Amino acid sequence: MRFVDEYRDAGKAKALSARIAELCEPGREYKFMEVCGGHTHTIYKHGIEDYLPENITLVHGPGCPVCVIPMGRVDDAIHIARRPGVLMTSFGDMMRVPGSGGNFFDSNAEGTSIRMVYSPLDALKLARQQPDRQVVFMAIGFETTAPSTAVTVLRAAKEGIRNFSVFCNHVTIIPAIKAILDSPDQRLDGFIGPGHVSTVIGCGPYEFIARDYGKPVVVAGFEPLDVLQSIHLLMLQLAQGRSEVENQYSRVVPWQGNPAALQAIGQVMELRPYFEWRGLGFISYSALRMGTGYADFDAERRFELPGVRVADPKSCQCGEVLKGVLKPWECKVFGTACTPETPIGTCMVSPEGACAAYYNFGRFSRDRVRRASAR
Amino acid sequence: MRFVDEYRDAGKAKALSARIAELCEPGREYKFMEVCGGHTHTIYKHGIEDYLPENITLVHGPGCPVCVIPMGRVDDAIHIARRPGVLMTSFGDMMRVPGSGGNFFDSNAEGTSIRMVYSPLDALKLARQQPDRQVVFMAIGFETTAPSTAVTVLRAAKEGIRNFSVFCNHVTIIPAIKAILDSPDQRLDGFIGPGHVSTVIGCGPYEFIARDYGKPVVVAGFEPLDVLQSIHLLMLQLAQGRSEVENQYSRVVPWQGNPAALQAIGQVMELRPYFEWRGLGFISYSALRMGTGYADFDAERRFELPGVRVADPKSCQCGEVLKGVLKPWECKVFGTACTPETPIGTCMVSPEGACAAYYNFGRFSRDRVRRASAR
Amino acid sequence: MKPSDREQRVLDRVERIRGRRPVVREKLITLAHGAGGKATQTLIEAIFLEAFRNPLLEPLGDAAELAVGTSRLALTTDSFVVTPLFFPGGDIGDLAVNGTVNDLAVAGARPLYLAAGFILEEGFPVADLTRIAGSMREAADAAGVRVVTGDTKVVQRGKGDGCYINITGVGVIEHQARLDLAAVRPGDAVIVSGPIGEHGVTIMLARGDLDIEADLVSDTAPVHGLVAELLGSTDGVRAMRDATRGGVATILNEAARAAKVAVVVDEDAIPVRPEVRGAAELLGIDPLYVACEGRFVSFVDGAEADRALAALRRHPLGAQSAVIGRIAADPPGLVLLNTAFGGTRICDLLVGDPLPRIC
Amino acid sequence: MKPSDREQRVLDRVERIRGRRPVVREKLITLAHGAGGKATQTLIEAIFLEAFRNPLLEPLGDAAELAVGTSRLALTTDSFVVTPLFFPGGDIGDLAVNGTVNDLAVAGARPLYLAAGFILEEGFPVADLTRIAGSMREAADAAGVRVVTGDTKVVQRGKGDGCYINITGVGVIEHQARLDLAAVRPGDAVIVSGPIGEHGVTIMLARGDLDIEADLVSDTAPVHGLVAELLGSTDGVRAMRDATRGGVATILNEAARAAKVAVVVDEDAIPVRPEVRGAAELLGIDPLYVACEGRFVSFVDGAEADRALAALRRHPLGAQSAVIGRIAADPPGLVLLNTAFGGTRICDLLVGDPLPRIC
Amino acid sequence: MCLGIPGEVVEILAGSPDLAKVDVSGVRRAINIGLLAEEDVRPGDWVLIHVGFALSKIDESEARAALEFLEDIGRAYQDEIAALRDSHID
Amino acid sequence: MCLGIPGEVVEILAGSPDLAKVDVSGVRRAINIGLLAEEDVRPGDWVLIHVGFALSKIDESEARAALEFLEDIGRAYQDEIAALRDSHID
Ligand code: SF4
Ligand code: SF4
Ligand SMILES: [Mg+2]
Ligand SMILES: [Mg+2]
Ligand SMILES: [Mg+2]
Ligand SMILES: [Mg+2]
Ligand SMILES: [Mg+2]
Ligand SMILES: [Mg+2]
Ligand SMILES: [Mg+2]
Ligand SMILES: [Mg+2]
Ligand SMILES: [Mg+2]
Ligand SMILES: [Mg+2]
Repeated sequence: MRFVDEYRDAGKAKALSARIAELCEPGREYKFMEVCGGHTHTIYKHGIEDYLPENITLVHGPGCPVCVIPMGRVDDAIHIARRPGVLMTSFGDMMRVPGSGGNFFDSNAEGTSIRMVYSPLDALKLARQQPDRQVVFMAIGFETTAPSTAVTVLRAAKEGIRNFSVFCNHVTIIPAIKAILDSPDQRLDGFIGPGHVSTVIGCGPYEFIARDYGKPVVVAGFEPLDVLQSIHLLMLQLAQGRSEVENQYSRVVPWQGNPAALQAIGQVMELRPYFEWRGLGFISYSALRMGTGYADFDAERRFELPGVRVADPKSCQCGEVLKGVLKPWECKVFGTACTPETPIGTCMVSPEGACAAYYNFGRFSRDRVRRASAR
Repeated sequence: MRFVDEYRDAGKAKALSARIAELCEPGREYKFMEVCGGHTHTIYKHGIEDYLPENITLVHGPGCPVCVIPMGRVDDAIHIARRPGVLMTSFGDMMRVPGSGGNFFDSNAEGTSIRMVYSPLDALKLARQQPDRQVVFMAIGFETTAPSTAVTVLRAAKEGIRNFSVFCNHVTIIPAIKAILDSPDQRLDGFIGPGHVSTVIGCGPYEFIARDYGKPVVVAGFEPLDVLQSIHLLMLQLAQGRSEVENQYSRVVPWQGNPAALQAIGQVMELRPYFEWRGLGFISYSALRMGTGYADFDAERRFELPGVRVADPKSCQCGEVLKGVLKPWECKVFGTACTPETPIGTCMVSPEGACAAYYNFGRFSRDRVRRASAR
Repeated sequence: MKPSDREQRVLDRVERIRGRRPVVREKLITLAHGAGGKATQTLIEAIFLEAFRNPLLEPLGDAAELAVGTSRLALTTDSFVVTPLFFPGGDIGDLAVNGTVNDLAVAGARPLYLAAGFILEEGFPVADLTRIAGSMREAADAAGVRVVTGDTKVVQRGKGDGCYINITGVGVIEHQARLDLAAVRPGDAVIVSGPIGEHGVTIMLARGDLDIEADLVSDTAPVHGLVAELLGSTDGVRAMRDATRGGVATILNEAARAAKVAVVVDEDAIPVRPEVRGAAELLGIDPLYVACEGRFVSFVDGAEADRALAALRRHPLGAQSAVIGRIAADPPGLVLLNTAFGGTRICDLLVGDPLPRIC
Repeated sequence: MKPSDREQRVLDRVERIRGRRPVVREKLITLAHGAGGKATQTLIEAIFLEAFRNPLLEPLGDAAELAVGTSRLALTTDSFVVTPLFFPGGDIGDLAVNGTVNDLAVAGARPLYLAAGFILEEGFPVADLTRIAGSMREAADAAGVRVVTGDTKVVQRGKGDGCYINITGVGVIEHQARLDLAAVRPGDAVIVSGPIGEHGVTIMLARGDLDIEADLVSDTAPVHGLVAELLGSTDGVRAMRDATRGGVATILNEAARAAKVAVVVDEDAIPVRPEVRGAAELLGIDPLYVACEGRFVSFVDGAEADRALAALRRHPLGAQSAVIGRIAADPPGLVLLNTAFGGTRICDLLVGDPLPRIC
Repeated sequence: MCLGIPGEVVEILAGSPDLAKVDVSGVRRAINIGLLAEEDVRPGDWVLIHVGFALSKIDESEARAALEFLEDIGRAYQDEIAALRDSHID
Repeated sequence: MCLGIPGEVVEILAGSPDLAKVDVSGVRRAINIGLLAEEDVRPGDWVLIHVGFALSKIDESEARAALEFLEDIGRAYQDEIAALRDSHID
C-alpha cells in the first residue's frame, strides 16, 4: 500500500532509533505526550517502544474520541434509542463503550436498534431508505470528524429529510491540551501533535504551546516511521534548545488546514459553553453542538433527554490516564476488574484507548519478549 | 365426555339402522340434504353411511361457512392485512382458503400478519394488548357465530377501543336453503336441519320448507346417533306422508332459539342487500354487515377495499357440490388438480367442506374397506 | 357405467396421482412445510432427497444406518424450535435430548453420543440458557448419553426465537434384526406405547393464546429403555417410529406407503387422556395428528403381539401400551380407522399442522 | 520497588486472573457471545462445558474423538447463520458442507457422513432452497461425503433469517497420530495453508451496507485433501485447526493456552491478499481476526517444517502456504507478533467480532 | 356448520358475571355467558360452547328423554336379534 | 484519534461531482470529496480518507522529500554499521 508500507521499514527505523539514542543526554528522562489515540494505537501495534531508549517515555494523551465520552452521554444515546421507531447509528467504536447500565450491544440485547455505520452519510442513507423510522446519528470525534457530520447535515437539509437527526458529541482538541498543560501534576518535554485533526485545523493552533509553554510540538503521521521521526525531531529541538511547531506529516497536513472543512463546521455547529469530558471533568468551550440554524437536526432538541450526569465509577482512574499522569497499569483496577471484556473505563474500550492498547498489545515484560521473539 | 359419548354407541346405531332399513320402500331412492357442513363432517368422520341402506343418499349442503366465501373476499382480507400496522385475525378454518393469489399462509409468507384466534374476544384482546396496531377480525360463519361477533363489537364500543374492526362475512342460512329449493335441478326428500344455527334462530324459520315445499325437516345434533336418528325421523315422516319441522336436538336447541343472540345481531349488524356466495352467485339479503351505528368498527369502511369480484376458476364445480347436484368425486378436478394440498375450490379446504370430508375420510370403495376393516 | 364404478375409476386415478413424484408448487416456504404432514414430505422428497439422493438417505428413517469399520451406527439429527421454551413437563433442553435419543432407539440403536448446536437470539437470558443446559444434562444422564461436541451461534434480535437447538445423535446397532417400515406385512399388529397427543396439546395450551387450562404435562421421555424391553421380548418387531410431528396418524401413513399395505386402526383402542380429548374437541382437532415426544408406534408380527405388549407394559413408560390395529393387504397405502361408532373411514396425512377450527 | 518491577507484578496478577474459571457476567446474550472470541469462550466454558462436562467434550476441539467398536470416529457439529446466504465464491450450502468437512479433516479424520438440519423462515423462496441444496450436494461430492439424514423446521416470519443450516459430520480416524493442541511444544513451526481473511471480508462487503467493492471471493473450500497431503508427508504434525470464526489469531491463542506455550508469529510472513488488507485498513480491523473457511493452521515439529510446507504447497489449495511463526516456551499462554516494523506485541483474543472503527 | 361442544359450568367468575369457567373433559376456559343472561346459568349447568361463547343451556330432561328413546330402540333391537338367534337354534 | 487511510482517486462520479471512487489496495468505495472542492481533485490523485470523506489531498512532492530524508538517514546508518563492522574485523 502506497504511503503506508514505505513508512513501516525496519531498516530505517533502526537508523532513526540510533539517531534518537545519540540525542539522549545520559541521566535525563524525556517525557513526550502523544496527544492522539491513533498514535497510541500505532505505538503499541507496531512495537515502537522497542526502538526507544529506556529514558524516553511516551505518555498517552486525551485524543481518543471514544475515551472522553462520559457515561451520561452513552446513557442519553440509549435513552433516545429506546424511543419507539428510533434507529440509532454510530461508529463501531461506540458499540462497547460502557454506560451506567451497559453498552450499546447490551442495549440491543434488551431491544433497541443501534447500528454501526461507516460514515454519517450512511446514516443519512438509512433515513432515506426507512422514512417511517427516526434515524439518529450519534456523532463523536474531534475536528477531523466534525466536518463529515456537518456536510451530512447540510445534505439532509438540502434534501429536506425530516427523519434524521444528530446526537452531537464532537469535541475540540485545543482546550483539552490546554487543560493538560495547566494541570499541576504534569511534566512533559514535548508533544507529538495529532496528524489527522491537523488536516482540518492546520498547525497554527499549536503555536501557543511552543510560545507560551515552551514545549516543542511535532505534528506527526500515523505510520510507525512517522512517529519515530517525530520523536527524533522533538529530541533535536530539545538538544538545540528550540520550542517550535514542526510538521512531520507535511504530505498530508497543510499548514493552514482545510478551510472548507472549518467553514462547514462553523456553518452547522456552534461551541458549547462547556462539556463534560470523561475523567477530565467539565472543560469550557471544548465541544460542539448543532447551531440554531440546524436545530431541527439536533437530536438533543428532538428527543427529551434525561441529561443526567453519571459519576465515573469510584475505582476508575481514566482521568489520570487521559492526562498522562498514570500509566495504564498503574490504575488500581487495570487488568483485574477492568479488562476489554468488562471495561470499567472508556480507555479500555477503544483500540485507541491507552489502557486497551496496552492491555491488548503491550501487556508483557520487555525482557521475556525479547527472548521469545528472537527469530 | 357427557352429551358426546352416549351418542356414539355402535349398538344403538345398529338398532336405528335396522329401523331405517325397515322404512325403506323397495326400489325407491331417498335423498336427504344435510344443510350443515358440521353434519357432513360427522357423517364421514364416524362412517355413518356404513349404517345406511344403499338407496338412501346423503347430499351435502351449503352450510359450511368457509366453503361459501368467494375468492374476492379472501383477496380483500389479504389486501387489508398488507396495510402497514395491520394484524389480521380469523378462525383457523380460514387459513387455507384460497384467494386468487394464495391463501393466508401464503400471504404471511409474503409478509402479512394473519393470526388464528379461537374467539372474536381473543382478537379484541390482541387489540387491547397492541394499541399501536390495527387489529382486524375477519368474521365468518352463519347465525351461530354472528352473535359472538356482535357481542365483541359491543364490548369494544363500550371500552372505547379504537384499533379494532371487523371484516364482516357473516351469512344467513335461510336464503341459501331457499335458493337450493328453488333450483330446478334439485330433487330432495327432506332436510337434516342445522343444529347449532338453530340454537340462535330456533326451528320456526324452517317451517316454510315443510309448508311451502312439502319437505320434512329434522333439526339434528352433531353426534353420529343424532344424525342417524334424524334420518330415522325423516324416513318416518315420509312413510307417514307427513312434512313437518321436528327437533331431534331438543337437548340443545330451544324451539324459539336464543332471543338475546338475535337481539345482539340486530343491534350491531344489518342485512346486506346482496352478497356473493362461492359457487352459488349473488343471493339477496343473505349476509350481514356492520350497521351504521357501528360503522367505526367496520373494516370495509376503515380500509379502502378493491372489492374486485374474482371469478371462480373455470374448472371449479363447487357450486354444484354446494347445491348437492354433484357428489364431490363427480367434479372434474376432484383429487387430481384439486386436493387438500392444492385446493381449487373452498369445499376442499374446510373439514366441513364436502370435497375435503370425502377426500380425507371417505375416499375408498366400500367393498375393499369392508374386507380390510373386519376385526 | 354404474355410479359406483365411475366413482371407483375416479378413486383409482386419485391414488395413481398420489403415487407420482412430488413437486413443490409453492414459491415460498410456509409454516405447513414444517408441520410434518404432506407439505413437509413433499418438500423433503422433492428438494432434499432429489439433491442428496443416496441409498443411505433414501429410507428417510428416524436415523440413518451406517457401516463404520465393523460397527453398524445410527445417525439422526433434529432441530428443536419449540415455543414456549419452558412448558409443563419439560423444556426445549430435555425435549431435544429425548427426541434424539428416541430417534436412535426406534431405529434399534443404543444411543451413545450427542452433538449440540445452539442458535441463540440476541437478548436471550443467560439464566434460561443455563437452565436449558442443565435439563439437557439431566436428560442425557437419564438416557446414558454424553454431549461430546457442540456449537453456538448468536443471531440478531428478530432473527431467532430465543433459543433453537439442533441435536445430532450417534448410536450403535447391536442386535441382528433389520428394522424397516417396508418390512411391515399383513397380519402384523400395531402397538402404541402410551396415551397420545399429550406433548402437542400441552404446548398449544402453554402458548397461552387459547386461554385454556388443563392439568396436562408433556409426555417427553427417553424411550430407549422401553424399546430395549420390547426388542428383548420378541424377534417379531418389524419396525418402530416415535410419534412426533404429525402424530400417530402420520406414522401409520408412512408405514402404509412404505410397505404398500393397509393399516387398520380401531379408534376405541387408542389410548387418549380425557384432557387431551377435551382440548381436541374444543379446538376441533384430532389427537391422532398431535405430536407426542415420549411415545412410539411399533409394528410387530401378529403372533408375537401379546408377548410384545406384555413386555411394553412391564416398563413404567409403557404401562398404557395398547394394540391399536393391524395390517391388512388391501387397500395398499391407506390407513383405515374403524370408528368407535362402528363405521370406517380413511385417516390420511394432513397438509400442515392441525388447525383449531370453528366449523 | 522499581517501576518495571511494579509493572511486572501487575502483569503477573493480570495473567493469574485470566487463568481463573470463566464466569458469564452478562444477564443477556449479545452478539459478542457468538463471535468466537473471549465472550464465546467464556459462554462455552462457563455454561456448556460446566453442564455437560465429560472427558470426550473437554478438549473442545474441532471434532470430538469417539471410540465405537474397533473404530475411532470423529464427530463435529456447526450451525451456519451467514448473511447474505449467497455471496461471491459460495453460498450457505457449500459453506456448511465445507465447514463440517474441514472440522473433521483438521481433527485428522476422513469425512464420511453428514446430517443436515434446516431451520427455514416462513417466506423463504423455495428456489433459493433448491439452489442451496444443489450447492450442498456439489460440495459433498467434491469432498466425497454423503448427506445421510436430515431434518427441516419452519419458523414464523421474523423468527429466522431465511435459512439456517446445521451440519453434523462423522468421520473416521485411520492414522495413528494423536492430534491435540495440547501437544504443541517449543520449537514447533506454525504453518498457515493460504492467504487469510478472504471469507470474512467477502461476507462483510457482500452485506452491502459498507458500499465497498472488491474483486474478492470467499475462500470456502474443503481442506481434507490438503490435510491428507500434509499428514502423508510427515509424522511431525502436532495439531491442526481450521481458521473460522475469530480467525487465525484466535487459533493461535487457543494453542498457546492449551499447550501452555508462547506462539511467536512474524507479521510479514502472514499471507494476506492486498484487497483483504485494503478493506481491513479502511475499516480499521485486523485480518488476523477475520474468518477463513478454507484455511487451516498446523503446528508441526520444527525439524519437519520444510517437508510439511513442501507437501502443502504441492496441493493447489495450499500453494500459498507459509510458515508464519514458531512456538517458544515463554511467556506461556501468550501469542506474540513480531511486527513488520521490527517491534513485538501481544496478539490477544478479541472480546467479540472485530468492529469497523474510525479511531 | 359450527363446532359446538358441551361443557360444564364450574364457576361464575367474580367481578365479570358475563364470564364463566367451563370444564370440557378436564380442560377449562373462561366462556362468555352473556347470551344466556335470561337463563340463570349456575355451576353444574351444562352449556353448548361455540367460539368462546355459550349459545344455549343444555336441557338435561330433554337429553334424558331422547336417550331413553334411543335405549328403547336399542333394547327392542337386541330382543329381536335374540329372538332371531333363538329361532335359528330351533 | 481518527483513522485516516490514503487512497487513490480512480474516477470522479458523473452527476455527483462531490463523489469520487477511490481505490485502497484494490478495494473501492465512493468517497465524498466536497471538502476538497478547492483542490481540483482528479483521477490519479491520492487523498486521505476518513469516515467516507476525503480530508486532504496528499502532496506527493512533500512525501518524496520526507522519504528521501528517511532514506538518507538509513543510508548513513548502514554506512556507520558497515564501518563499525569493518573496524571490528580489523
Ligand atoms: S484500567 Fe480501566 S478504569 Fe483504569 S484507567 Fe484504564 S480504562 Fe480507566
Ligand atoms: S373438487 Fe375442488 S373444485 Fe371441485 S367441487 Fe370440490 S372443492 Fe370445488
Ligand atoms: Mg422420529
Ligand atoms: Mg431425526
Ligand atoms: Mg425426531
Ligand atoms: Mg463451531
Ligand atoms: Mg423474536
Ligand atoms: Mg473448526
Ligand atoms: Mg464443529
Ligand atoms: Mg467449524
Ligand atoms: Mg426430524
Ligand atoms: Mg427476518
